Amino acid sequence: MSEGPIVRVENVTFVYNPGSENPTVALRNVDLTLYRGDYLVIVGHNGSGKSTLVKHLNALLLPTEGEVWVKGMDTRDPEHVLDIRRSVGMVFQNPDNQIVATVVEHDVAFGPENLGLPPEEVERRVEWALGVVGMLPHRDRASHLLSAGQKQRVAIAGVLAMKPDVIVLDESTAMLDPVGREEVLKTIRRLNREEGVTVVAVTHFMREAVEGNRVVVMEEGRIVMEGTPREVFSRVEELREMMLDVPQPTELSYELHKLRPDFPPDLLTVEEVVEEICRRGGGVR
Amino acid sequence: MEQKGFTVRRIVIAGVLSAIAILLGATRLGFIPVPTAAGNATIMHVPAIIGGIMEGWVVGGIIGFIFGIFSFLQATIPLFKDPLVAIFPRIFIGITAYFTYVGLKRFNEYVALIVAAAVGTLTNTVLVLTMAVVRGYMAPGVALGVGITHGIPEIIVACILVVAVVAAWKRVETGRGRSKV
Amino acid sequence: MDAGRPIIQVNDLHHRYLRGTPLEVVALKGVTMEIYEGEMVGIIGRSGAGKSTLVQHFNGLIRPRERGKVIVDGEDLADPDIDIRALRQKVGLVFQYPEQQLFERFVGDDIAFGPLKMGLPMEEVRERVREAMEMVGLDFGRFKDRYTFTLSGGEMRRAAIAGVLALRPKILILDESTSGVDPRSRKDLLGRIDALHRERGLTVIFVSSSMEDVAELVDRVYVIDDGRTVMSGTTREVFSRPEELIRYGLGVPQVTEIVHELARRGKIPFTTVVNVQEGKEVVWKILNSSAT
Amino acid sequence: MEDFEFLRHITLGQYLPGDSLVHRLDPRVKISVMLFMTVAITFNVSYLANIILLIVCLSFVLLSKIPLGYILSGVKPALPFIIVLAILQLLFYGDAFVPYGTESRTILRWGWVHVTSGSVQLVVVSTLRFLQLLFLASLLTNTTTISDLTSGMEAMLSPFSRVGLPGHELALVGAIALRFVPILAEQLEIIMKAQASRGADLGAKGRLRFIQTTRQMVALIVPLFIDAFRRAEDLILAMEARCYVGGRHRTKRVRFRFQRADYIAYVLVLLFSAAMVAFRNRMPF
Repeated sequence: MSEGPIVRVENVTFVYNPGSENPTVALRNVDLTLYRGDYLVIVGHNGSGKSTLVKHLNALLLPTEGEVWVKGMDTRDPEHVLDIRRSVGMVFQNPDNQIVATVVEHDVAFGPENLGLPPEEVERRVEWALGVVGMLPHRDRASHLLSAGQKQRVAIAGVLAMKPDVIVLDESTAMLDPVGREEVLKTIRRLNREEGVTVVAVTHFMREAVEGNRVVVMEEGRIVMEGTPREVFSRVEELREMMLDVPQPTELSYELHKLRPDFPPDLLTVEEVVEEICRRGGGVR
Repeated sequence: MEQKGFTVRRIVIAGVLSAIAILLGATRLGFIPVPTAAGNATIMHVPAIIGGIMEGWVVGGIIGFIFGIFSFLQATIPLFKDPLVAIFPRIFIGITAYFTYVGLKRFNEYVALIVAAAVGTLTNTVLVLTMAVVRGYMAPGVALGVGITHGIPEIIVACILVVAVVAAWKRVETGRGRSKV
Repeated sequence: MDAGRPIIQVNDLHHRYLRGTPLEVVALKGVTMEIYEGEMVGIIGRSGAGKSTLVQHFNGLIRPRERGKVIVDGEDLADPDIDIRALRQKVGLVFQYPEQQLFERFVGDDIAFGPLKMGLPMEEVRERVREAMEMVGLDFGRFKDRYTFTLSGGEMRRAAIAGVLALRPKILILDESTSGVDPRSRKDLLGRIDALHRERGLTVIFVSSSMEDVAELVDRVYVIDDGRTVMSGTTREVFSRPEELIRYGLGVPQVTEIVHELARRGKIPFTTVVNVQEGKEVVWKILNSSAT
Repeated sequence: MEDFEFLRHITLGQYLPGDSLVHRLDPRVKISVMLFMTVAITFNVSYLANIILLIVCLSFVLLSKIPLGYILSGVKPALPFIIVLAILQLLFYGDAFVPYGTESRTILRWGWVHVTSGSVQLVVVSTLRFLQLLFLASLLTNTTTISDLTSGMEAMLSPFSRVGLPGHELALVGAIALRFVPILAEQLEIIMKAQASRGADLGAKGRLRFIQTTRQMVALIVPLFIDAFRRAEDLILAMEARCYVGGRHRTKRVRFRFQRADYIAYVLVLLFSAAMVAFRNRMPF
């Protein structure tokens, strides 16, 4: 297996309704490389091109200009479409709208069945995928009776059962309450760290962005920032200008840094901030 | 431009529109009181018309078929507990609507929608009543009476709904209007 | 709290859906609360806790038929003779994803739906639509004749909220109406709601599961879980009990968590902050004390 | 009375859990029995045939251990209508209907009233037929879960795919329809409540009822359809992302296997129905 990038997006421009009266340019000269094991988070406002970009990763959309390569396959080549889609799975925003079958395990089987796998293999994968997302006890329940978080985990299992190399989550936590969101995040973490799945997550919640090893910020169809969460979120002023949020711990540490330059401006989590303050001693009685 | 056969799109659209047809049938919402002795006009066939117009005659036919099966399974009156009355005529609603729409579209989209809705509705009314007469549930005279008192309001309602829905979804700017305010 | 009279009073409210059928679901089993005129109150809880069922009682979409009482602006909602349409005009309810309920071809017509239903003269309707659109930041002249379904998601949501504001309600209920939009629209909406409350004295009931939004917006909070009121108090009081909130499937903002953790480690006496500004002040004191 | 709860009443599968012989039958057998019997019922107009058919259907009900009263309770609201219709048919239809192979004799003629042996037979037979089909339809939906029903349907229809008929696709359409009914019902409830909150008067009264209700209907139907289309767009993407390309290359997990009882039931009902159709014109009365 080559250790090169698993997905390469090269100078991609995408236009909705080209040739019509009002063509909309959704992506402008985007370059992005995804490596095996990455947990890449994409943030940006609606209309910034995030969703359009991730739909290029599994050939749901094809670039108007530029190229997308997945494991050495060009997404524009119709021969490879199925191989690309089984390599790059995708979970969407609304859990209700991506479940096909009425019963949990039938839905998880849908993908493997589409791949034409033998029934025993389908069975094995359904069990494994439901196990990974922690939904095995619910395998024969009707999907519409589950909570939103559980439905979303079933959707993840449905993608996982195709054994993809990459899972893309397109705002998959947007419609969940804090409990559901945590369930899904835990599942994603597990996929990335234990099952070795490469993850691309689009989100509005900066708390979630901290989970990744890389963050990409998009604005008006362009990638405007890219780096580790620490690199990106330390640019507090720029993010504020774009009306994007910054995780609260980072905001706090940045504000403290302004008052006291020796305080680091780029702490990401509650633990980091608490440790930093404690390390410095002091206290108020 | 017309793709043949079952695309994912056609399967899914047929599925969700059938769901609406079932839903309208299972609630009292599918019925509109008409100012005649006949009681209620129904709009349960509207999804089949819209499906036919938007995705072709196959989709329209399937929606009608599924809607028919449900009205058969859930029927509580003898007339619709007969598959030849409940299921068979419904298959044609979306089919006639589609061909009407395609035939007239090149003249005027707006008119095509209205006529297609009317033809689809008429298909339902005429075929159901014909089958009811053939199968002996109704005398021809009674059927004719029901056809007129039901058919006319049903056509009006179907036309309004079909135009409103298709225009809203396709974002066609039907006519040149402005807000009342 | 405020010495004014409660505009909404709920006492030991119970509700079951599909009562008497095999599918019966108990949604409320003892909710008690008082909301005062001109207040901005948060109702929080995990999904399925009963928040929506509760607020749908406030404008008579659901009537109390079992144990418990709901009194809104002096009227007992169990009384079958109250004027329900007048009540609904008084208590504006915005649902989750309100843009999905738009239906008129033109934006202006959709917003005018409520006032027209009230039978107002066109002049008055127009004035109300103009006012409501300005409150949500949609320009009357520019947007009223736009086709509803060509608006952007954020614009559609604002138009939907304007449709409720055009009723000129005394009480505005937002049932998760700020969720699912991007950060820019969210901030914009929260700012406008706050302005409505401060400038027009509107009573606002803000239903949410986002603790950050609640912290930013409301003064007082009720926590609902499993159909019951389980916590209540000022936002600060409620946030000072993080273990309980976690038990109810909620949490506190991260900055609140930081300060609680510092207290737990003995750096400061226990205190509760609700935003980054307050958090900064607390930490600043700690850092300065170490310097000297 | 404004009450939106009725939408929650929509239950498609009126499944009543049980362990009777009928419950345990393979869903494919039950669907086939339903089809065979429906054909037999549809083509038989004689008294004798319909009495035999009614007895057979009744015995199915007894085997299923579903209380007869439960099945009949569904008809109660429609009972007055059924009786009025039967009386109208009996009194006024006269020669409008003559069953095959019989001659219609006038029994009573008095002004508009014209009773013939044909109309008597029509009323009796269509009532019996109604009961037979009611028993069958209730049995199918009361003893089979929705998921078994759809899987059974798909298993029966799939073989048609091999000869170019869209069996699999048809089953999939049915499954999607069933999955979206509860979702759309919930959406409809919200739409209705939102409009009621803005002063809509659902269930208007007065002379202009027709116009008002139609306007009201537009306000409900447009957002309902738009919502359905939006969900459809999501589901299309989700299915494509899960490598769905039609039924041809798919495999299916084995879900059902015929038991001895299944074979026996299938063959018996098939033979019985065929006989009923074959001898339909030779019944003595």
